Amino acid sequence: MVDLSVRIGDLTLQNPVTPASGAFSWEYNDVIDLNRLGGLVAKTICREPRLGNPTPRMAETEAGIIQSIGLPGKGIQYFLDHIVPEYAKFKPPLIVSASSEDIDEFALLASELDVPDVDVLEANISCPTRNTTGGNFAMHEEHTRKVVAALRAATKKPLWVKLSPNAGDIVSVALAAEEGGADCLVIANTFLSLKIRTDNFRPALGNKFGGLVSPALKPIVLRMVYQVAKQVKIPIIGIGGVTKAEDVVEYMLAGASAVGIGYAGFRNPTALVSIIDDLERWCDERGIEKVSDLIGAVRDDDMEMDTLAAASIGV
Amino acid sequence: MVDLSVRIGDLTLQNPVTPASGAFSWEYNDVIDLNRLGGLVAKTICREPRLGNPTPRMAETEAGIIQSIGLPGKGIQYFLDHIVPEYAKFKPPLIVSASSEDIDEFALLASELDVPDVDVLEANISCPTRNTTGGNFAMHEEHTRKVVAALRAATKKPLWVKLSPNAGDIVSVALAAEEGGADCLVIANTFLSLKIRTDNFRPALGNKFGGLVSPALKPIVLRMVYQVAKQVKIPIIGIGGVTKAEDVVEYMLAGASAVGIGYAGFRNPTALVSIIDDLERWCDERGIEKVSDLIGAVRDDDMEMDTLAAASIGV
Amino acid sequence: MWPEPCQKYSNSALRIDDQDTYPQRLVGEFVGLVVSNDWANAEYKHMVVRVHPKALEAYAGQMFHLLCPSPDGAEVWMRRPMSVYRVDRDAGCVEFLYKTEGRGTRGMAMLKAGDEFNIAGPLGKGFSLKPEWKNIVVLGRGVGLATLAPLAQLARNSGVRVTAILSARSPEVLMSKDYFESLGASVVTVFDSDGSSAVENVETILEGLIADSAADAFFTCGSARLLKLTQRLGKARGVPGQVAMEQIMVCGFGACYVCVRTFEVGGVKVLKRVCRDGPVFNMQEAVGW
Amino acid sequence: MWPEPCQKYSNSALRIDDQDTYPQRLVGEFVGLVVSNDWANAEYKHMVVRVHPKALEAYAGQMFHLLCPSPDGAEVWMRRPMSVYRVDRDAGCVEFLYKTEGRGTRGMAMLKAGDEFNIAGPLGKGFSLKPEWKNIVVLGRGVGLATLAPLAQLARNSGVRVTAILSARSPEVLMSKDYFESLGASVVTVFDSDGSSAVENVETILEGLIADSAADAFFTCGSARLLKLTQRLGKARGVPGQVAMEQIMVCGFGACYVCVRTFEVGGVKVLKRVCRDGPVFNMQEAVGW
Ligand SMILES: Cc1cc2nc3c(=O)[nH]c(=O)nc-3n(C[C@H](O)[C@H](O)[C@H](O)COP(=O)(O)OP(=O)(O)OC[C@H]3O[C@@H](n4cnc5c(N)ncnc54)[C@H](O)[C@@H]3O)c2cc1C
Ligand SMILES: Cc1cc2nc3c(=O)[nH]c(=O)nc-3n(C[C@H](O)[C@H](O)[C@H](O)COP(=O)(O)OP(=O)(O)OC[C@H]3O[C@@H](n4cnc5c(N)ncnc54)[C@H](O)[C@@H]3O)c2cc1C
Ligand SMILES: Cc1cc2nc3c(=O)[nH]c(=O)nc-3n(C[C@H](O)[C@H](O)[C@H](O)COP(=O)(O)O)c2cc1C
Ligand SMILES: Cc1cc2nc3c(=O)[nH]c(=O)nc-3n(C[C@H](O)[C@H](O)[C@H](O)COP(=O)(O)O)c2cc1C
Ligand code: FES
Ligand code: FES
Repeated sequence: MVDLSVRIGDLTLQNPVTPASGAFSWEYNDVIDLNRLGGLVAKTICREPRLGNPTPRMAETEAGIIQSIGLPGKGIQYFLDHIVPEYAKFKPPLIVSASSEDIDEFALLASELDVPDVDVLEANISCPTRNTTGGNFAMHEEHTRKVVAALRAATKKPLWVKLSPNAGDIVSVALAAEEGGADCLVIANTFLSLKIRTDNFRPALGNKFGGLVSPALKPIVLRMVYQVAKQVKIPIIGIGGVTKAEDVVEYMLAGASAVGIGYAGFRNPTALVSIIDDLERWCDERGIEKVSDLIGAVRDDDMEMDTLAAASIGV
Repeated sequence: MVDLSVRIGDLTLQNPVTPASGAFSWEYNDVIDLNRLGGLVAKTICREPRLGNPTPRMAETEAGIIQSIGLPGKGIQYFLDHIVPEYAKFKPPLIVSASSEDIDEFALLASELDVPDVDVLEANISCPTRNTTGGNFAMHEEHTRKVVAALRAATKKPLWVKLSPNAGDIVSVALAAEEGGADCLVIANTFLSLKIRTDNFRPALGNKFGGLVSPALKPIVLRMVYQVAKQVKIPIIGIGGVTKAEDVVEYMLAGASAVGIGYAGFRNPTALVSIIDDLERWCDERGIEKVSDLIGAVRDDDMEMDTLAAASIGV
Repeated sequence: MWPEPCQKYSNSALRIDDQDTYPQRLVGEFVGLVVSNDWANAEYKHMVVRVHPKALEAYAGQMFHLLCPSPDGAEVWMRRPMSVYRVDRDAGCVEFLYKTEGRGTRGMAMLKAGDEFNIAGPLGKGFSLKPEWKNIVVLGRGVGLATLAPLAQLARNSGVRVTAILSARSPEVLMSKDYFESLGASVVTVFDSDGSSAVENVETILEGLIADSAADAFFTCGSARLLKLTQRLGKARGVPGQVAMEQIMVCGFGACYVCVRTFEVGGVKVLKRVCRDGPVFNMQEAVGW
Repeated sequence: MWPEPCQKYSNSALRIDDQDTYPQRLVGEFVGLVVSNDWANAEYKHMVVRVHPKALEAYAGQMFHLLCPSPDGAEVWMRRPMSVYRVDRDAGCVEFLYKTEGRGTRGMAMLKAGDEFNIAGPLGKGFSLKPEWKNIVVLGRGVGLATLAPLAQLARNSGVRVTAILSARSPEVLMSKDYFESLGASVVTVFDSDGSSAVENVETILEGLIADSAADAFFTCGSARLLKLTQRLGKARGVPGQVAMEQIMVCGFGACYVCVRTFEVGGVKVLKRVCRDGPVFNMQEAVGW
C-alpha cells in the first residue's frame, strides 16, 4: 500500500490533503472524521474582534462563487481560549492562519500564537477582500519580504506564507517570501472579482469586490505552482480548484508537496475524505509506493511535439 | 427601439458586440451575417510568417479550455494582399490586431497597416503564449508606455491596446497605455495557465503553457474593467466570458463601451448575432433608449447593506 | 499510459443501504432516491426523498443542503438550503416543500421518481418547546410554512396545542392547511385578496389568542411583517417567541461565515450564523428579517 | 427590479421547421431531434438525427461539430467534430457512427429518441472524385469507416466501382460491412485476430487490385499504418489518393488555427487546418497521421 505521508519542512503530514483556511472548522467533524486529514487549518484570525463584511457575502457566478467575508472573528484571546482547544481534540497538526494589515501587530499576533497546541503559523498576506481595494502584502515582493521577516523573528513555529494569485509576478513574490524566512509557500488565495446584478445595477456582494472561487481556476494556480517550484527550495502547498484525487496528483506533479481544499468541501461535505481514499487507490493501482515521489515529477524535459511546429518556435 | 450604437473615440460601432481577436475570421460569414456585427476583428498578425506553436494547441479544462496557438500567420504582405480584401467585403469597421516582441518592428508593422481598408490598429501586447515564459509588454507599465508611444508615433489610425489579466496592477498598466497615446483599452487577453495530464505526467499542450479561456473568468476581468474605468478617460472594450446579452450589460455597467467575444462563438457559432438580438430586446423591454446609457451605470454609490456589518468595516 | 479520470467530483456520500463507516457523524452527505416530486400549487412543489436512516434524525426547524441538478446543462455550483417539511420514519423519507425560484430550485423541480438526489444534513438548530408552553401560535407565509410544518408535528407529539395562522395572497395559493389540521392544529387563514392578512387584522387575532391564554409562545417564518408584529406584540405582552431566518449559505457547517444575520443580544449587536446558530433564533433578538 | 436572466447561453440555432433568416449561409447551427441512437457494437453507436433541410447539404467527408450534453452533471465546454456517416434526404436526417471515448461522446451516447441535439455544420472540404477514376479503393479502420462510408455512396452515385478494405481487431467488432455492400462495394475484410490485417497482407491485396486495374485512387482514414502503406505504394505505383485526418478542433471555421497538421507541399513543410483545408487531404502531402 502506498505511503501517503509528505513532509513539509520538519513536519510530517499523514497525507497531502488539507482543508483551505476559511472553508473549514472543527465543526466539520460532524460529517467527516477529522483524524483522517493531513492537517487542520483554522480560519484566518485577526488580533482584534471583527464583524467582517456586509451581507450578502456570497454570490454564484458562471462557474463558481465570489465571496467576501472580511475575516470576522472574536480576536486572539477568544481564539486561544475557545477555538484552539476544539482543534486540539484531533490528531492532525493544527495550522493557524493569521492576518493583519500592520506589520507590528502581525508580529505580535504571531508571537501570541506561539503556543504548544498550534503547530504551524500560516500567514495570510493575501486576503483580497480584507479591504475594498483588495491590496495586500503579497501583491508586492518588497512588502512580502518585510512582513515575512518580521513574522520569522516573532515565532519559532514553522512559518507558511499564503500568496496571492492577483500578483503579477508570483515568482518574485515567492522568492521574497523564501528570503524573508518562510518555511513553506501556500499558493494561492482567491482572485479579486466583481459581479454586477443586471436586475438592479448593483454589485452582488455587500462588500462590492469578492474573491472568485472556482474549479475553473485550477490551471492558473497550477501554472503558478509550477513556475514557483522551479525557483524556490521550500515546499509548496497548492490551493485552487481541487475536486478529485487526480487534481492532487496534478498539483504534486507541478511541484506541490500537498494541497488545500475549499470549494470541493462545500459541494460535497465528505469530499476531503473521499479524495484521500481515491488518492490511495489511484497510487495503489499504479504501483506508486510513496505519494511523495509525485512531487515535481512532471515530464517536461522530453516533450513530444509536432516537429515542424516545434521548429517554428525554436524549441 | 433602442439605439445600439456606441462610440469608441471617433469611430461609431453599430452595436457594442465585436468578436475577439484570434477567435474570429471572415470565414464566419459562412454561418452568420458579418454585417450584423459591431466590428470585425482580425486574428493578430505578425510581420514575418510564423507557423505557431506545436500541437496539441487546445485542451479542455474543468470549466473551459487552455489554448496556445502561437500567432501563426503568413506575414504582413500576405495579410494586406489577401486577408484585408476579404474583410473589406463587409460593412463593419476592420480592427486589425498586430503583435511583435520588438518595439521597432512593431512600429514598422503599425505603419505598414496604416492603409485605407484598416480602420483600427489593435496592439496585442499581451499574448501569454507567444513565448514560453509568457512575458509580454502588458505585464509592466514602463514597457507598456514605451511600446504604445512608439505605435502612436507610427500610425494615424485609432490605436487600441489589448492588456493582460496576468498583470498585477492593471490600473497602472492601463494608465501607462493611456499616457502612451492609446485611444481605447481592450481588457483583457487570456490567463497564463498549465494543465498536466495525469495519465502520462506531461503538459497537455505542445507549448506547455496556454491561455485559459472560460466564462468562469468573467468576474475577474469585470473587476479589472471596473477598476480601470474609474481611472482612465478613454473607452474600454471588455473581453472575457461573455456568453449572453446580460454579460454585455454587466460589462457596460462596469464601464466598458463595448465587448469582445471569443469562447461563446466557439460554443454557439451563431452566438454573436443572437447576443445582439437579445441585447436589443433586453433594452426595449426596459425602455432603455440608448445602450450607451448603460456605460458605467453601475449603482455603487448607494450600496444597501446590513448596517452593522457595514459599520464594522468603516463604510 | 493510465486511463484518464472520468469522475469530476469525488464522492462517498451514503446511499440508502450503505453501512456508515463513521457512525459518530451527526450530519451526513446522502444520496437519496426521489419518491415523488409533485406540484403543491402553481409555484410550490412537494418532494419526497427516500434516504439512509441517519437522515431521518432531522427534527423540526432543521434543514438539508441540497445539491441541485442542472436545469439548463450548466452546472449548479452551490448547494441550496431547504427546511425539512416532514420526516416520515415509517417510509424512510424526508420531505421538502419548495418554491421554484432560480436555477437551483428549477433543477430540483425537474427530478422525477427514481432519480438520485444528493442532500447533506440535517443541519442547524431547530425549534425548541419549553415544558411550560401548552399553547403555541404558529404564523407562516409562503416558504415559511415548509419550515413551520414539522413544529406542528413536534407540538402534537409533546401534547402542545397549536393555533396556526396561515397567510397567503389568496385562497388558491394557500398551502398546507390540511396538513396542519391533520396534525390537530386549529387553523386560521388570512389572505391579501380579502384584506384579512393585514397586520391590524392579524394583530386582533393574536390579541384574542393572548386573551384566551392560547398564546404561550409565537413561532414565525417567511414574512418580515409577521416577524415585526409578533416581536412588538410579544415584547409588549411578554410572549416569548422563535423565528426561523434565511440567508444565503455556503458551507452549512458554521465554518465560512457567509450566512450571518444581525441580532441584538443584551443591547449589543452581534452576527450569528443561520446555518449553525440558527436557522431558529430567539425572536426578540432578531434585527430585521 | 427586472427579472434575472435564466438562459446561460444565448442561442438562435435553426430548428427543423424554422425559416432561415440568413439563407446565404453555407453552415448552420442546428437544433436537431434524435431519431435513434443505438449500439453498433460494444464501443460504437449509430445516431440518426432529424434536422433542418439546410443540414442535408453535407457531402462525403464533411463533418458536423456537436454540442454534446453532459455525461456527469458538469458542462462539456467544447464541441466535438464528427464525420457525416450518412445523409438520408428522404427522412431529413443526418447520421453519425461514433466511438464512445471521453466525456463528449459519453454524453452523446446518453441521448434518446426525441432529445434535442445542437449540431453545427456541414464543415470542411470532403472527398472529391476525379472524372478519370473509375475504380477506387477505400481502406478504413475504426472511426475511419464513419468518414469513408459516404464516399462509397458518392462513388455509387457517380458510377465509380469501389473496393472497400475494412480492417478491424476481430470479426465481432467489424462494422459497416453490410452498409458498404448495400452500396455495391466489393468488401474485403482483414482482422488482427487472424493476422490478415498485417501490412504485408494488405499490401498484397492492394498489389492485386493495382494489377487488375481496380485501383485508380486510394482513400483512407483511421489508421496510421494504412496511411503509410497507401502513401508508399501510391508513390511507387503512381496511384493518387486522399486521406481524412483528425485533430483537436475548436472553432470549426478556420479561424482559430487549433486544428493544424503538418503537410509537405512541393518540398516545403506547411501547416493546414483540418477543419477548413481538410479534413480530406492529398494523401501524398500528409506527414504522419
Ligand atoms: C434555513 C433555510 C431554510 C429554507 N427552507 C426553504 C424551504 O423549505 N422551502 C423553500 O422554498 N425555500 C427555502 N429556503 C430558501 C431557499 O434556500 C432558496 O429559495 C433557494 O436557495 C433559492 O435557490 P435558487 O437557485 O432557486 O434561486 P437563486 O437564483 O439562487 O436565488 C433566487 C432568489 O432567492 C434568494 N436566495 C438564494 N439563496 C437563498 C437562501 N439560501 N436563503 C434565502 N434566499 C435565498 C436570492 O437572493 C434570489 O433573490 C430556505 C433557506 C434557508 C436559509
Ligand atoms: C474531422 C473529424 C471527424 C471525426 N469523425 C469521427 C467519427 O465519425 N466518429 C468518431 O467516433 N470520431 C470521429 N472523430 C473523432 C472525435 O472527434 C473524437 O473521438 C471526440 O472528439 C472525442 O471526444 P470525447 O469527449 O469523447 O473524448 P475526449 O475526452 O475529448 O478525448 C478522448 C481521446 O480522443 C482524442 N480526441 C479528442 N478530440 C479529438 C479530435 N477532435 N480528433 C481526434 N482525436 C480527438 C483525445 O486526445 C483523447 O485521446 C472525428 C474527428 C475529426 C477531427
Ligand atoms: C467562504 C470562503 C472563505 C475563505 N476565507 C479564507 C480565510 O479566512 N483565509 C484564507 O487564507 N483564505 C480564505 N479563503 C480562500 C481559501 O482558503 C482558498 O484559498 C480558496 O477557496 C481556493 O481554494 P478552492 O478552490 O479549493 O476553494 C476562503 C475561501 C472561501 C470560499
Ligand atoms: C483559440 C484562441 C485564439 C486566440 N488568439 C488571439 C490572438 O491572436 N490575439 C489576441 O489578442 N487574443 C487572442 N485570443 C484571446 C481572445 O481574443 C480573448 O481575449 C479571450 O478568448 C477571452 O475572451 P472569451 O472569454 O470571450 O473567449 C485567442 C483566444 C482563443 C480561445
Ligand atoms: S453557511 Fe457557512 S457558516 Fe453558515
Ligand atoms: S478548429 Fe479552428 S481553425 Fe480549425
